Amino acid sequence: MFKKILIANRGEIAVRIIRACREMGISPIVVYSDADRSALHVRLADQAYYIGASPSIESYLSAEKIVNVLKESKADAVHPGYGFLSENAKFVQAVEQAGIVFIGPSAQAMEMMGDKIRARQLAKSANAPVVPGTEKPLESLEEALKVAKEIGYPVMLKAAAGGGGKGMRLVRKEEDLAGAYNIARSEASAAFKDATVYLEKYIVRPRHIEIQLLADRQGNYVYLGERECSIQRRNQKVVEECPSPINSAELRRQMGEAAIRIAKQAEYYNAGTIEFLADQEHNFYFLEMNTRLQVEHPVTELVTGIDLVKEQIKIAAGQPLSFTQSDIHLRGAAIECRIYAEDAEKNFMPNPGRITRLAPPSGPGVREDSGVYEGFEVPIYYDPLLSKLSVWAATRPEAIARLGRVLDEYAIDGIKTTIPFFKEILKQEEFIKGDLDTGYIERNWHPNKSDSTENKELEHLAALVTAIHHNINSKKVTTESNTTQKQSAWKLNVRAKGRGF
Amino acid sequence: MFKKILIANRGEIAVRIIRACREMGISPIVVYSDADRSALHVRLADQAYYIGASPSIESYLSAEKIVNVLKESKADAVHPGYGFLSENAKFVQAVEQAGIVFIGPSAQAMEMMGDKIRARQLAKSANAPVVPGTEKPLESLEEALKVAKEIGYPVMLKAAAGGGGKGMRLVRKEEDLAGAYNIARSEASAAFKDATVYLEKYIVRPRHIEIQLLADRQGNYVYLGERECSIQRRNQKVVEECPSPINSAELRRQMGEAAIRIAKQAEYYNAGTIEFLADQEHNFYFLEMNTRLQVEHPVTELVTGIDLVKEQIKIAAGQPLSFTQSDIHLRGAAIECRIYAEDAEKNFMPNPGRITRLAPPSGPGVREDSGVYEGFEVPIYYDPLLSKLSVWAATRPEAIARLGRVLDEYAIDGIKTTIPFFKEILKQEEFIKGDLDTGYIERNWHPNKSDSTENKELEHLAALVTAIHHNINSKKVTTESNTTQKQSAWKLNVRAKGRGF
Amino acid sequence: MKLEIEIADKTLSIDWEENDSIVKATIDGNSYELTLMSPTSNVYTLLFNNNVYELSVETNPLNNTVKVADKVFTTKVVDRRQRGRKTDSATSGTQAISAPMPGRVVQVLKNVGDEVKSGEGVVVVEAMKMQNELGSPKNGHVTTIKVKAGQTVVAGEVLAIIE
Amino acid sequence: MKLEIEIADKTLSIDWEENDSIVKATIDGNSYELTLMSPTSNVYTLLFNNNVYELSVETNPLNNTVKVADKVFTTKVVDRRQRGRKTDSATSGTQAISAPMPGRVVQVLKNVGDEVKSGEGVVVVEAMKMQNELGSPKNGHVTTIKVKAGQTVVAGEVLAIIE
Repeated sequence: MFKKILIANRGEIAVRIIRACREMGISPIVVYSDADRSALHVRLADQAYYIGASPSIESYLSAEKIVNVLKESKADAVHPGYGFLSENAKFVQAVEQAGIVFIGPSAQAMEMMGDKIRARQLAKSANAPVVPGTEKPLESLEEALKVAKEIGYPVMLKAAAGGGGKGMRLVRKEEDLAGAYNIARSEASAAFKDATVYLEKYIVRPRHIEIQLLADRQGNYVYLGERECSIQRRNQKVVEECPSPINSAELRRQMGEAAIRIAKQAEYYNAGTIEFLADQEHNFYFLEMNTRLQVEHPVTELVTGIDLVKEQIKIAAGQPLSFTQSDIHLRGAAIECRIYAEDAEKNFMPNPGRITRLAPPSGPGVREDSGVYEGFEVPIYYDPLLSKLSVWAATRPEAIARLGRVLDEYAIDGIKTTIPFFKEILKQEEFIKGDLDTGYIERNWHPNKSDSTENKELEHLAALVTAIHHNINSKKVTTESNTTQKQSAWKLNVRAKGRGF
Repeated sequence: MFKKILIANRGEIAVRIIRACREMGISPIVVYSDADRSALHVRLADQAYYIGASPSIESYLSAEKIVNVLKESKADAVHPGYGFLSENAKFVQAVEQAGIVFIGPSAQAMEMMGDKIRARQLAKSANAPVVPGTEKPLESLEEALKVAKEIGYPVMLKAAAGGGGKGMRLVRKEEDLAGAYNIARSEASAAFKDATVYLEKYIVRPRHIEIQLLADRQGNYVYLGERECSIQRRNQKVVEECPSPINSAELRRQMGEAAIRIAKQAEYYNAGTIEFLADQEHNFYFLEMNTRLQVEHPVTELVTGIDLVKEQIKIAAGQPLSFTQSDIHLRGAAIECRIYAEDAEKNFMPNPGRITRLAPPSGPGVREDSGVYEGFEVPIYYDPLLSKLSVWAATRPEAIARLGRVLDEYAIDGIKTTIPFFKEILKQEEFIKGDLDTGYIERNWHPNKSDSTENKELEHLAALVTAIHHNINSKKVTTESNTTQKQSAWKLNVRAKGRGF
Repeated sequence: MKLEIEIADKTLSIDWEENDSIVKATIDGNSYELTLMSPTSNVYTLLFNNNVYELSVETNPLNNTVKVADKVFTTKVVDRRQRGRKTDSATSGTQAISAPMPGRVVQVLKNVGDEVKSGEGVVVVEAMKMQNELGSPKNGHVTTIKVKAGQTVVAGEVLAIIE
Repeated sequence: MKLEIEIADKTLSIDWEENDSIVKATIDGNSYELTLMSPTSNVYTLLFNNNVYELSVETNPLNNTVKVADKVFTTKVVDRRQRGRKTDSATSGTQAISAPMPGRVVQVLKNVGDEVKSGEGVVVVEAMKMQNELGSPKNGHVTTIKVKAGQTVVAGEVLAIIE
């Protein structure tokens, strides 16, 4: 087994991987940018290497810098997490050329599945159903307009190199295509250094259901049930659950077996996810493969009892899977909420800043995968994901009730988060019935319909607390401003920076 | 189902029950003493009633005050937690006379099983093996000396009304009996208002293994596997696990069936625990029954997936169990550590005080059941249990590795806790092998063998941080002492009290 | 003590005294007696008629955000010393496009002098990997561009002015 | 800046300067250059040779407790202004029994004038439901009893004196 693993990532997923390393007796090593000098992943690691300025392009996206750290730190292996370099086949090649193990698939499999267009072709050849659309990258806006007219609106533009909703745009009408095409290419270029986009038929009220796979280097394949990830904003998942409210054992088997056929075709090893769209009649279509650990992996872990990160590491170390398909049993139901630093009331606008209070929930059936701590300044440069809050319970209704309880317990002050949004979603009849699709938020989230029920007593108490708080703090402020001048420039610097010295 | 449940307890168990209520849509109501005005259970409740001064005898042990609150608050039911009034049959009668549901067994079953001597007789009649000892309360020290001589030393003195290690004393030699007899009676009297003690043969290197039961008011009984609770200090459990490292399916079935025979004999309903001692040959003997929720219930919940508190509430509401014995499956392994405010280096001396930093671990497979928060002043009046930290993993070795990881993450400053003790235990060969017995700590814990390996670098860094910290805070202290005088008496009062206004 | 607090379009006068943890208050003519604790800084636990309320207060430069249960109130202490409020200067023909959150300017789509329609994109700002095209608040033309691509901006910073 | 720190029976002289988060220090003659952050009050994260160290400091009236990894150090800043240290006054024949933790006195087992043997119980103190019988530190007799049953005591409070 490896002695040292370098984690080429940040935030909650870096912390998740650090924890797996600790439990396996492996020394976790991390990298950090300027904005992350005192990030949680740095605090929890054995070693931390500085890799540059805050923008990802100068730090976490720099394959060269990461490879240099791999060599300097004498790491045995690198775990890429998700995002950043996790689906960069050239990075895999550079790592392997340096004699270091990449915890993920082969560069070939990654390249094949990472190119959405080749992946479609491969899925077809594996006899898996696919969504109608372009078979090759769009050469021009003119071509996009032509293809869209052929398959009919609505259509979806997607980055060929993409994932995570970056470079994706839904286009409902012909006149919107030009603007969307430009933005999608610009985002794709910024996120993946590759502006190539393609186009697909947009399925009406589709559910996003994906199959989690594990495959070892010996050619053993298992599927670990599905995840329903239909609740999305900006084509990015915000709530995920396992199992899907619609999935019967038979549908699960059909999707699982199709997923394994696709993965086998690519000679894939590592954890991997085959994403499907399912229409209202429960027909399903191959969407894409994610050749890496998925953000929402905790719900699968909670329901199957299998630790996906540890399995990734064992597979990378050459160990065969220690279980077969018949050993995999789903128990109960798990739901994950992605706690983003976003103002859901204002179209999920990013809301970076300092976390002045952080009190996560605990107790039975709660799992918190966080990348932040109280006092941390959430940087403007990266994904707004602060933490993943997951619950498990014996049944879906109990899991929903539990999620309501834990969201009520969760206190974050200083920045806006998606917590109030989740509380609202949980009360909606469609969610409770499991009647989900990727248009759920657009259809059901009406933030401006503010809660207008007046509560005189709460108003009075809020006003009273404001007065008492003001009374305490106006004194404090006065005395502080008197004394600050006596303090050293060094101390002022600390104060100004907030974090760090 | 009930609308309102009053929780006649405090600390982590009150919080645990509040959470179950929330998830069932029941309004949780609590009681508090002076020392608990801003305790976590108060903060999380819908309503909180003041019941008196800090010593339990004037608040949490006052059946009269609790019954008055039950009436005033119009609660439908009362959950007693563990300890305090949870095994007080007179309280059960008073509650039921007020037309309110007691979430627990009948007063008769409680009385029968609560009296350790009658419980022994009942176990015998249920054809369950028992430990040799007195069949009736000891009348005098002289009788104790006589009986002890008959069954042979070592012997164990136990409070007839007791539980949780209070009023228990191990006596190895005749000359120690007199002192132990007096202390046991005094503790029993203080804890249970009943000084009666009895005496049993002390089994050499016994394991403490207990069976969790659920029984409804319709007469359905199931057992939910066992818990190994052999690691004890002062005869009180500190580490518990499910399953036991020694338990085979066959031994589990034998113990489970014996436990159900005993419970049936008492016409018991509610969650309940039958405690057994197992000797080195895996013979087992009935020890006592706990007619209430057990501190260590989380490990059973983690392994069976059944929520014991919710089941208790459903049973009390008259619902039959929704599952039978064949539906109960154990998955993986769970271990719980009781995080006590105690200095394990100094014979587990209680260590109450203010928690200046509290950073519990999270991530996969962790469950934290805490009754405290950062800034809370842990009172001197109650049990030193701050929090229960539990882990789950697919196998016992993985659970041990995970526990090591989470204990390393856990930061508590301001008071001493048992965390360093647990870290040490986990590294011991006997623990890893599962070679446990109730003398484990006495045999394996040598606190004064301090870690004398010198680490110059850590010393230097600790000294440097001391210097830098001093440099910042000496300035702060100066400015604070200058400004304090300007502040109101009210503010000073806040400062003096720390918590509360 | 006495203060006036603005909350939910009302101004409430509050007159209160504290004694240990007991607070007696008259709020908008209603009497309250309650127990008040502060378990942690900026958090207040109130017991009133045996009901538990936990409120957190965030103080911003202009006002406070008070959270209680699922409600969020914006509150403000009325400053008696302030001589007559400044009314928002009627911006007549001139309107600014400002950054709704901290971020980096990715692209400036217009030049000074360009005509723009209401809603037409002027500046694209990126924060946390999300690009936001900020549109003109009105029909008019661009009189000032204050930023360029690559620049970091803070929340509320003026990026361009449309006349 | 310069300070002397007592740690692990040694006194280390520390000479350091800070510049943003970079600290250059000479500790007991060894040179260090490291990055130092304080993610939260009383907690310091150090990066030295790319190794991560997280230290927490608790300041007590007499000294500091510094935790790092599984080590706990007791440290003390040497106060140059202190004119010659007080040596612990040799307690000769007189020894005190003091409370090892905060709690309540449950029972006083001896009276003034009683003879006691070393280890023989004098006072029983209860904290957190645990009774601790506090024994005499020596053979002698009880000269003073300072507490009575039911009384609350703080950590370190003298309960009785044995001569």
